[in-house]
Amino acid sequence: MKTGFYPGCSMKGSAREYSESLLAVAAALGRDLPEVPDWNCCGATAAHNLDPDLALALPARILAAAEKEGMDEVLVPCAACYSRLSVTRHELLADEALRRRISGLVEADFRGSARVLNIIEWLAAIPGLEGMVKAPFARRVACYYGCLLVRPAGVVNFDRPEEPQSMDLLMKKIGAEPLDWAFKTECCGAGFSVSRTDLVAKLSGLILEDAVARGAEAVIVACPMCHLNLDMRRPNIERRAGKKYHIPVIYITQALGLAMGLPAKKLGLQRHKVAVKFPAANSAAKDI
Amino acid sequence: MPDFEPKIVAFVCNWCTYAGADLTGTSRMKYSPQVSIIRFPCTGRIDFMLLLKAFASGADGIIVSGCHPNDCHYSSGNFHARRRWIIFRGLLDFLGIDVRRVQFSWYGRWGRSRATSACAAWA
Amino acid sequence: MARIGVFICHCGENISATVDVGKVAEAAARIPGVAHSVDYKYMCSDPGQQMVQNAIREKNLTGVVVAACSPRMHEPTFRRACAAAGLNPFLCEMANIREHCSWVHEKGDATTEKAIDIVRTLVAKVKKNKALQPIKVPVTKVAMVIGGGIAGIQASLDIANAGHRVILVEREPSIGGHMSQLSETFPTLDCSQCILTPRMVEVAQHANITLHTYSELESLEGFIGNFKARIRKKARSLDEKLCTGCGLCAQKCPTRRIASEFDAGLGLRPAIYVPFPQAVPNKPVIDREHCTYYLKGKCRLCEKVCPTQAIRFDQEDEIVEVDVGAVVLATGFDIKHSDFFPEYGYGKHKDVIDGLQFERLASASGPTLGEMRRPSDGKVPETVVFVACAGSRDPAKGIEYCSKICCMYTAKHAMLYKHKVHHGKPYVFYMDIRAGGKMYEEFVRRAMEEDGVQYVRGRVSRIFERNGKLVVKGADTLLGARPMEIEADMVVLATAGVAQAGAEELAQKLHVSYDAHKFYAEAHPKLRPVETNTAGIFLAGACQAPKDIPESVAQASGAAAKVAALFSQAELVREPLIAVVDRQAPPLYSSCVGCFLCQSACPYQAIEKEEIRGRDGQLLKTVAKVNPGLCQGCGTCVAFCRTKSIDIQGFSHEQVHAEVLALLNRGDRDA
Amino acid sequence: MNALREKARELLAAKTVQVVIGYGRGSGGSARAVFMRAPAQAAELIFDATCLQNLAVYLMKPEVRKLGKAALVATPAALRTILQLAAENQVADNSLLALAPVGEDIMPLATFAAIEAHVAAADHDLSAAEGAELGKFAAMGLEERRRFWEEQFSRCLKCYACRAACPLCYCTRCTVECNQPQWIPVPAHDLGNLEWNVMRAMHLAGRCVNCGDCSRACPVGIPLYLLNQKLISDVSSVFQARSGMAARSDNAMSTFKPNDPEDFIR
Repeated sequence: MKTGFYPGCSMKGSAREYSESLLAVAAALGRDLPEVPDWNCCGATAAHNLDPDLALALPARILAAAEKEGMDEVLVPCAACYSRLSVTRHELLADEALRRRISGLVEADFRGSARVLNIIEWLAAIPGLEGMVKAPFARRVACYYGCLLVRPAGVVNFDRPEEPQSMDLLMKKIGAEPLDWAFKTECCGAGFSVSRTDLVAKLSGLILEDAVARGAEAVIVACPMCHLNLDMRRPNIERRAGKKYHIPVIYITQALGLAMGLPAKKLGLQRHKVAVKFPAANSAAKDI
Repeated sequence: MPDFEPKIVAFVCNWCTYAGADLTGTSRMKYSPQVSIIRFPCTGRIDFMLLLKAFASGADGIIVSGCHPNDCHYSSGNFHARRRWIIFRGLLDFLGIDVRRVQFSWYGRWGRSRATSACAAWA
Repeated sequence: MARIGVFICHCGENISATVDVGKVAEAAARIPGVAHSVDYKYMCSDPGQQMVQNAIREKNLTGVVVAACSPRMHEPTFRRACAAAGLNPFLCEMANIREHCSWVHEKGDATTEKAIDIVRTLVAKVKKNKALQPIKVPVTKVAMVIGGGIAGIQASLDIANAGHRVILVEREPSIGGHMSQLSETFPTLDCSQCILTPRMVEVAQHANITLHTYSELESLEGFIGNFKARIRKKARSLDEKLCTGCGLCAQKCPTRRIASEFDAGLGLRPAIYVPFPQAVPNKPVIDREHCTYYLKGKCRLCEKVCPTQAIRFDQEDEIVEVDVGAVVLATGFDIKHSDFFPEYGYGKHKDVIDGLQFERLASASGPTLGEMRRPSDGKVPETVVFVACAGSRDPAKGIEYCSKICCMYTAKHAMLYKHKVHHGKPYVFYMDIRAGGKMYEEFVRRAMEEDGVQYVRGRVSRIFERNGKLVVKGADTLLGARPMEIEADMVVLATAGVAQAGAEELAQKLHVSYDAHKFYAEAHPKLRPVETNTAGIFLAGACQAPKDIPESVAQASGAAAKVAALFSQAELVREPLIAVVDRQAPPLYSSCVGCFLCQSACPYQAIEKEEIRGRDGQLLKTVAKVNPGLCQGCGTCVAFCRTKSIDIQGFSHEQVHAEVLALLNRGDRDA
Repeated sequence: MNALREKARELLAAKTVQVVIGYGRGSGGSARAVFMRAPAQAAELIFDATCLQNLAVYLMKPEVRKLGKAALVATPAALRTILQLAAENQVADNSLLALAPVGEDIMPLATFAAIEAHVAAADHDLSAAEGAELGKFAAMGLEERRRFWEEQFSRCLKCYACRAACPLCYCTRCTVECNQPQWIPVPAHDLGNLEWNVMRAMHLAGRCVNCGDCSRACPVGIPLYLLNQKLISDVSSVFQARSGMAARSDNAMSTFKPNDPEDFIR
């Protein structure tokens, strides 16, 4: 079973720590993740606003390259890229004429043989994860799935779209205590981060407010966009809410890395806007 | 052979298609007089031997039509018929008989376009 | 030698306008076997029919072909005319030269030729027709009604009042169904028990009705008029004759904390219980899953206190066999419960309840004796949100249909809430209000205007608990989809109406078809709503699709009328256009080789096995036999049988073979 | 071969069966069916590459049935035939004993369950060669196929040897003998031959177990097996149904699935 890795633009840019922690964890698990050769941007939200064919062609070219490389599945850690690739694969497999036309556009034969995996599917498929835990991540955490990871249900059909559990189960495996909270799949403001930062401040603010109110010590995310809004936009959130939120926001791969005892530096924790500090009481991860 | 007139026999079920043909009549839609209808209680009753006999007796084209799946008055006659048609068509094609000479269809209404296109398809 | 009469109709000028009827008559006269061929302006008129009858008598015709309109139009007319003249009606055929010829082709030789073709085809067919007698099937004039809700009760009363015996089978300990759980009913706010219990008592006291409660149908064999039903009377652990219904046992029973099904899980009941005060029969039942005696062999307190020693711990289930002539299915519906909705917390929040639970809260015989108190802490809810279309009209949840009654009972719920909590603030989230019945729209309008129910057009996206309040997140699409959050004390979900549990198994026992949602399939949605495709089995009420009480009662009376019509004749008369397996003299006895592959082709299970035994009783052959009561004449088996041993009267092998040859202008004999 | 003879002698001596149907040496090195009634006759039994005939055909002949319980030397095709006959209520369980040659020794199969287990172990689909031959036809043009079969059927004598050889053509009154109406023309002209061969193939659809005896029996050497194999491959590829695999199985042609393909229906 050959698993390819599609980083996407954010993993090489604003979400470098997500990629660093992923590769560190993969190395520790003895899993190599060869990148899809000559990969291109997945089009994210921009493409399908401009041109539906473009929105299908970009992901089709990526998947065709992965198939040519003999990859049976492609790990796509970023939720937006994951959504674009899986929607494209779904639509092209459903319509033979469309598949032929798009393959023609990108001059590569897309067959759809490579499955598209998100980070949770990939981690959940790794046996004996509990065994790798050296320092249990004993924290109360709010697992935040965001809006793309589990929707649209018909295409992605990976977890319960309204009330997902998969990330909670993973966190339980590494010793964390996932909280039952109400904003698991509420929108963080996503692409409005630049154009309507006020909206992001409000929406992400509501998410943090509920997480803090329920006693969460950290918010766990699996999407660079959510991380950016909840972490980097923290000043805007605090200014709008008129109060401080110290709750750190970390990727699931970082939490896993910490639980596996990997050094914080290799997990890129130092790159976060909101310092990854936990109250002195339970001290698994000291002030970094 | 412009003046060649194909003789087409239509084996139809009494419920959807025969009533459909009646409806085509009441709405005065026109179609070629080369098409004649034989009534059966259900497509389930249409025996492949009859289609064979029709060809052997000089029919140039055959239309077999009945109710849409799930609309059958007897609930499953058309499903059984469909299964037989799949195998019978495969055999005719294997024997070199042009399967376009036998048109199978679910007719809610026997529209003029359907009947004439059937003849056209034959020609 | 056949003596066929051909009668060509002008149909005014509908036929003669494009078909040269004279020429057709001449051509028909030349067909071998035709003894009389004439055309007339209006064949279906009295003089026209007279012509046919006179010709039959004068020329003692052996068959008649009327070349006119579609058989679907006047076949019965001419067959009756022939019968009156002494010719077996099934020796008369219609040649459709109007809808299939004169109306659809231009005037010209080709059209006349085609008319002649059609006549020749039907003449060839009629030569092969056989005289047939209608099938007579005896009818057992006893009806079985399955399901004791309002539909089952109404059907039973109507059939019984028509003078026929009825056996009413109800799965629960008492009849009454969901209607007995309701507080008041729309649109008149009648108290549900007040209008239902008299009917329940009437059923119990009706001489013609035998009531089997706490019983289920075990099996049903046979066919219309001749069903044999086996009913399993589940053991009540009680001798019903001795029990006076005093209720002492229920009061004394120590095991009291069992969730009451009647109270939709909100109230509690003891192990030996009567579901509700007005239960009919008012006899308790021991719940063997919770009764201490059955679990640990101790207690038996009810036995001690019972004044008439009616308790029977060792009572077994009993199978009752009855012959019935018709069955009415009135098994009703159920509703989805709050644990079905992830976005509303999968049933975690105690104060998110469904419609039936709200009915119990509002009902005087309910767990809160009619006071509006929420299940979690018994407080009076100040703000209540009613969510319409919870599950219904939602393809993603697999329930794409509208459950029809929720708009009305939601308005009723909001109104009842306001009548009991005057300062309360009810909100209703809805998509569209469907109030199509008599006085329905006015009822909903009254809830909005007089009772101040706040109707918000929009969906509720999520409900979650936040410091003691239920936060209902929704949007008001009439105000530009403005998101809104309501901090509610209680939420009532108007959940989707679904089929009863066990509906599918019951349908399979009766060979009744059902749809993807397990609702029973009516024979024709518009023209035969209370019949099923299985002859002799009728439908009433919500088991066919969610519907309100007036419609259920109307359907029940409709089904009862169908049963009464069925029972009105001594024998059932049916068209003899059914399949028959050939029989021959010994030693062959039948060309059927007994492969029985035809059995799976028959949608009506009408093909049975018949053992042919010699005089010494030794089994010679097992061959197929068609049950005339069940066969509906589709002919699927006929086209399937390899040896052509099974044939269908009216469309026999010989008839259709003759038609094909005649249509293609080849004589019969040209092999 | 001697394991077979030993078994036959033992069965006949112990009267567990009244007749052993097997292969004996025929004229010119061929094998022919033999019916052993006495233990001594068992010595004549042979089993080698020439034993191809599907002996299950004799299970349906009244003359053989009169002899009582039979043991049958059963090739895989014969075993499939027994199961198909069982599925069509023609033979009852435990009414026969199948002797399946496995390499040198003999596997006695007394019940349908045993036969099913034995049959399930081997692969009974069309062989690659048979598939390739069908493929050759598919590749041919329509006209080429029509000429091929027209020439083949022109040689048909309507002698119905194929019907006599086929174990599944056991109908007491075959439709060919029906003259009211005359379904199949009696003379051996082109149209009559076509109607007969199409009817024979269609009546075996979903039933034929591909034993090949019809082709072997045809005096004019028409490749009838092609017609049956075509229908076997259609029935298995379109309906995923295989005849002769189970004693209790629905016939592919008298049952249906709601989602049978209907791309050709308008």
